[in-house]
Amino acid sequence: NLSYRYKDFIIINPLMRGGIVPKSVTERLCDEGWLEVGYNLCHDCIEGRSSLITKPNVKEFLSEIAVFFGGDEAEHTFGCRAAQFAVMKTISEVSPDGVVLSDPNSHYSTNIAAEMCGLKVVESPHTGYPEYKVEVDSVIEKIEEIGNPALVVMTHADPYYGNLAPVKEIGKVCAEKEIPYMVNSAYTGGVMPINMKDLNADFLTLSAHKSMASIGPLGFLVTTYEWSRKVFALSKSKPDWTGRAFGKKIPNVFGCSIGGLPLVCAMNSFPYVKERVKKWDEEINKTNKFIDAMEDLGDIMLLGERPHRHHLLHFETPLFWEISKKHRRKGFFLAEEMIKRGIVGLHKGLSKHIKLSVYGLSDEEVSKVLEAFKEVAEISA
Amino acid sequence: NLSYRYKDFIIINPLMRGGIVPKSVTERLCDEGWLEVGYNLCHDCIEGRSSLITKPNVKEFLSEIAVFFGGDEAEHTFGCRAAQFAVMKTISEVSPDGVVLSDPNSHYSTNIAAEMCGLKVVESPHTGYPEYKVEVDSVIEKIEEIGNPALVVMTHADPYYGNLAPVKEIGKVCAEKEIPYMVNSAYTGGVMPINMKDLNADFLTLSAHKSMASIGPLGFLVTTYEWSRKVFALSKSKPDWTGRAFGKKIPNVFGCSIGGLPLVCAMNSFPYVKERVKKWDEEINKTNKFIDAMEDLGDIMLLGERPHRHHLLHFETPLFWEISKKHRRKGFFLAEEMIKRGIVGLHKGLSKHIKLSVYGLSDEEVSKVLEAFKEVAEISA
Amino acid sequence: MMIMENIRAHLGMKYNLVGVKILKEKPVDIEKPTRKLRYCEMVRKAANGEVITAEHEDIACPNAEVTLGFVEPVYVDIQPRISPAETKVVKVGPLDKIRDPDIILAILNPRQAMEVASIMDGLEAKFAGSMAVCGEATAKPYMEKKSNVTMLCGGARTFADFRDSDLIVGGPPEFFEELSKRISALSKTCVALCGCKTSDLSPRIIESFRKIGFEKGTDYFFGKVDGTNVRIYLNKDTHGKIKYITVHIPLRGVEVKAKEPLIVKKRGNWTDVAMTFGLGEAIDLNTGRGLKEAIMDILKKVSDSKVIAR
Ligand SMILES: Cc1ncc(COP(=O)(O)O)c(C=O)c1O
Ligand SMILES: Cc1ncc(COP(=O)(O)O)c(C=O)c1O
Repeated sequence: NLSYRYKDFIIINPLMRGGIVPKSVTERLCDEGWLEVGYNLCHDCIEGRSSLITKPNVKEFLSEIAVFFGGDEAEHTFGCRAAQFAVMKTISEVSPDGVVLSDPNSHYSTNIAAEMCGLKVVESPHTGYPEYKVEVDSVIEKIEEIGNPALVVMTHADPYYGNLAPVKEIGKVCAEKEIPYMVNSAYTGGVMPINMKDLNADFLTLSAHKSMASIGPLGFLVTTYEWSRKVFALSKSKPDWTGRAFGKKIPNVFGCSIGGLPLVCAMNSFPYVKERVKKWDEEINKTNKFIDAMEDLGDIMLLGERPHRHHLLHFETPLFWEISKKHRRKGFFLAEEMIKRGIVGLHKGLSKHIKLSVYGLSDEEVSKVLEAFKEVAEISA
Repeated sequence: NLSYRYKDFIIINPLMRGGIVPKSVTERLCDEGWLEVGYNLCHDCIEGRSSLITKPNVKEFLSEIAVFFGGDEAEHTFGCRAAQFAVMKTISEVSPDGVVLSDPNSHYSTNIAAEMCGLKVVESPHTGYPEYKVEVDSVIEKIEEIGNPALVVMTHADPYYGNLAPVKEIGKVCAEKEIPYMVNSAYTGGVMPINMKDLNADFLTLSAHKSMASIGPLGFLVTTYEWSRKVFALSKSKPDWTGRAFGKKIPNVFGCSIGGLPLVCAMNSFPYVKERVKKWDEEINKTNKFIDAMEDLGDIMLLGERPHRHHLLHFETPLFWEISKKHRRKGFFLAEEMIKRGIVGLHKGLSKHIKLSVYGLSDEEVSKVLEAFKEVAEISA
Repeated sequence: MMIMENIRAHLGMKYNLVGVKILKEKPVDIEKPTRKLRYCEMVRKAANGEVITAEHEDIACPNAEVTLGFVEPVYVDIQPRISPAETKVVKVGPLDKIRDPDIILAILNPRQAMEVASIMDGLEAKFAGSMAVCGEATAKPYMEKKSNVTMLCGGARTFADFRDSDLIVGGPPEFFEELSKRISALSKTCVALCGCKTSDLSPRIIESFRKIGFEKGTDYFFGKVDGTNVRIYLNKDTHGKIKYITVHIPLRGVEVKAKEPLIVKKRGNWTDVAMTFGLGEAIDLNTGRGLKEAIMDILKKVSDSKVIAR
């Protein structure tokens, strides 16, 4: 069955909260007919690369993206993972046997991108249970131990605990040591203010469907003029017989990254994204209040740093684990009970730990979520 | 301005005709709320890779795709270009300094994928003006000259002239010589019947937004059990400190290729695609009639083989070139005059040559297109 | 200012271009630096985005006071320098924040300088390894209205944190405007059916054909001779080297009976009449010599053939 199962549900999956598309945008895309055809952006492509299209103005949009994040140049990619791949690819060419130093809370896409490019990942430690923080000193120590990593990667907000890494401090160190520095902002770019110049970052990787209120797959790679020539280098290949050339294509983004409906969507959502980023403090306040309320329910505790500085919340929930042991549906009961209450987003099968987010939810919706958890917590009784 | 400019136009861009989404599908996606959130497929993801999701049943869909094209296993990718990349990546690991033998009419994405993986492309010749055919003998000669290419690539229908390559004959040779063989079916898979076993192909690369009636970016790579273990090999990386492993992820498709709305769309369109493929002969008849009618307009001639066996048409049009020389809008007049008549899809700025397609257009629409060309041809008078 | 973006993007520059203004009168309201600075330090900060306005008393380096024209030299002359010494204020900042700069400075590495030199058909350099940022990169171009390259000086590398690989090209705005213009010209688009080049035919060959009235199609040439459509295709050998030239006449709806060396081929309701020559036999592609004659010869052969309407 192909029907969408969760229409009008409250979504609390932290993966998804930053990627909720404004209703006005989905309506516009549907009404105007943007879904009519696959290559919907190619009607007015003159130069042979989607990032150079001016009708609609993709080219200008990408410079706006670059400016908004404090960088010089941006290209759209097939998601943050493809942006990270482009960076790793570039690094693997500059330093063929280089070592990538990453924080230990990286998303798998960072490690897979490195693996795709034959780069080895070495991790700095975190502080362990219950905060799992990445501390400046331990990163610096690791940088010194490695000698000269080919690249330093910080996962701005990590996907395990929602901790913010010390991206500015590490950036300063990398700048001094002239080590290329990538900040993976898949979980932050589009929800909180970021300026990559302030961070001394050479590469900023972003996810439109994760944190920029867009459908996917779509991401962005923002970089500086110093690196753009390398990472966005144009094709040099020339097959022998025809002698054709593909001089506008960028191999690191597959020649042209198509864009299609996701790109149109992200362009439509961007004004909304720019506004919402200004309200990050309010979101963080709401989030910290929510944490307290959750912990008031009983045997529940937030992991990761506190006060919490990101919307991803990871709770340990012995309270629900106890219920699950006696429940007919075992570990599945929690997600299922929430779904019964119109709330979707808990990982199915897990009850010891839950990850969720109330980013962008109204006070009323947050109350509903809390109320639902409360009801489920009482199932045991 | 972000509005869609071509709603209710007749699209004749050959790139787009196979990617027109059935109205019932776009309506469904919009009505059900599939555009609500970026990671819309991840609600019921248990195993951590979109191709393993069973609600909706992506997993089953991918096996259906494999079966439909006569292969054993399929993964979805970020477009045909990413499928080709996965193949080239695999080949570059099996034969690090290998040479790829390609037909000379390949799409740039083939060459870029090879470039990304450090593979050199050598081309077999075509027959030149006016047919530009790829002949079996010249490919075989080249295979022998190279010795043992690491991969042979045939572009099933080429994007320049719409010629069909002798994919079956070459497949036989490759099978005999045990050379890995990829057929790039971006322009054919989803419009005409294809069975990769009949072609002796090891890899079939497909584009959902190009020829499978879907929004994009989305493609598929279909392969055999012999190759699937290599090309869809699971991640082996293990960062040193955490010792995490990403064992369900497939590096060659970025770990997980997300899917998102394009995949939901392709799944919805698939029953329609399966049906329309059966009507390929009718489409080809219509196309050849259209060619004659175009040539009746005056100094216009189809390039590529005849009778034509694919819907992409490339005409040389001295007729329009002559008009353009005296026209205020120069080379732009042709595309613009067609747009005035509700027909979009000619490359802007070109009038010596045009590429178009009437695939999937009703007789009435085809007449409208012809009528429009006729009117424009009379502008000189 | 698009110049800066354009140049930085093309060269892959880490730093901003620095605009320098030499003012002979002190503007009202200037924001002075909090401590004394060397001019090279100021430039380095400007390259990183700061705007700095300094009077004589804010300059920490005695040589720069002279080279920038705050004061005349006292005992021996120092060169290069801005003279007469009428400077009251020096303002530096990223180029997009300095209106009408007198001098522009680009901090480059050798590869970037090489590219500038190649785009501008050469760069002149006169440097002595002292008073470099203030004298060689600023005062000299200011006085001579010409660009100069400097490899910096000990002061700049020690006190202003310039890296070993840094050098500076200084010049008047006109120099950088021209550079930007030439860069834009480099990246002009090629209109083609896919945004890609479809052949490797050289401009010279294309020009030879144009001279005899043939226009390039995709990878062939088309034109009319005495009202008949003629196409010319340059055949390659199996290794991609142009070896032959085919003159091709497509005729619609007729039958043709022609003798060797003409080749007649049916293609649907088209009949192609063609003849292929080895290059060098009668035609020189680069000069176009013999081309017209060959075409006329074939056309004559065709018209001598039997053409039967269908
Ligand atoms: C930190 C981080 N990086 C990267 C990604 C992947 O982003 P995308 O889907 O755009 O490739 C995620 C998504 O969960 C993430 O949390
Ligand atoms: C032959 C061929 N291969 C590949 C592609 C690219 O397909 P995708 O956009 O799915 O990467 C095209 C698109 O024009 C094509 O014609």
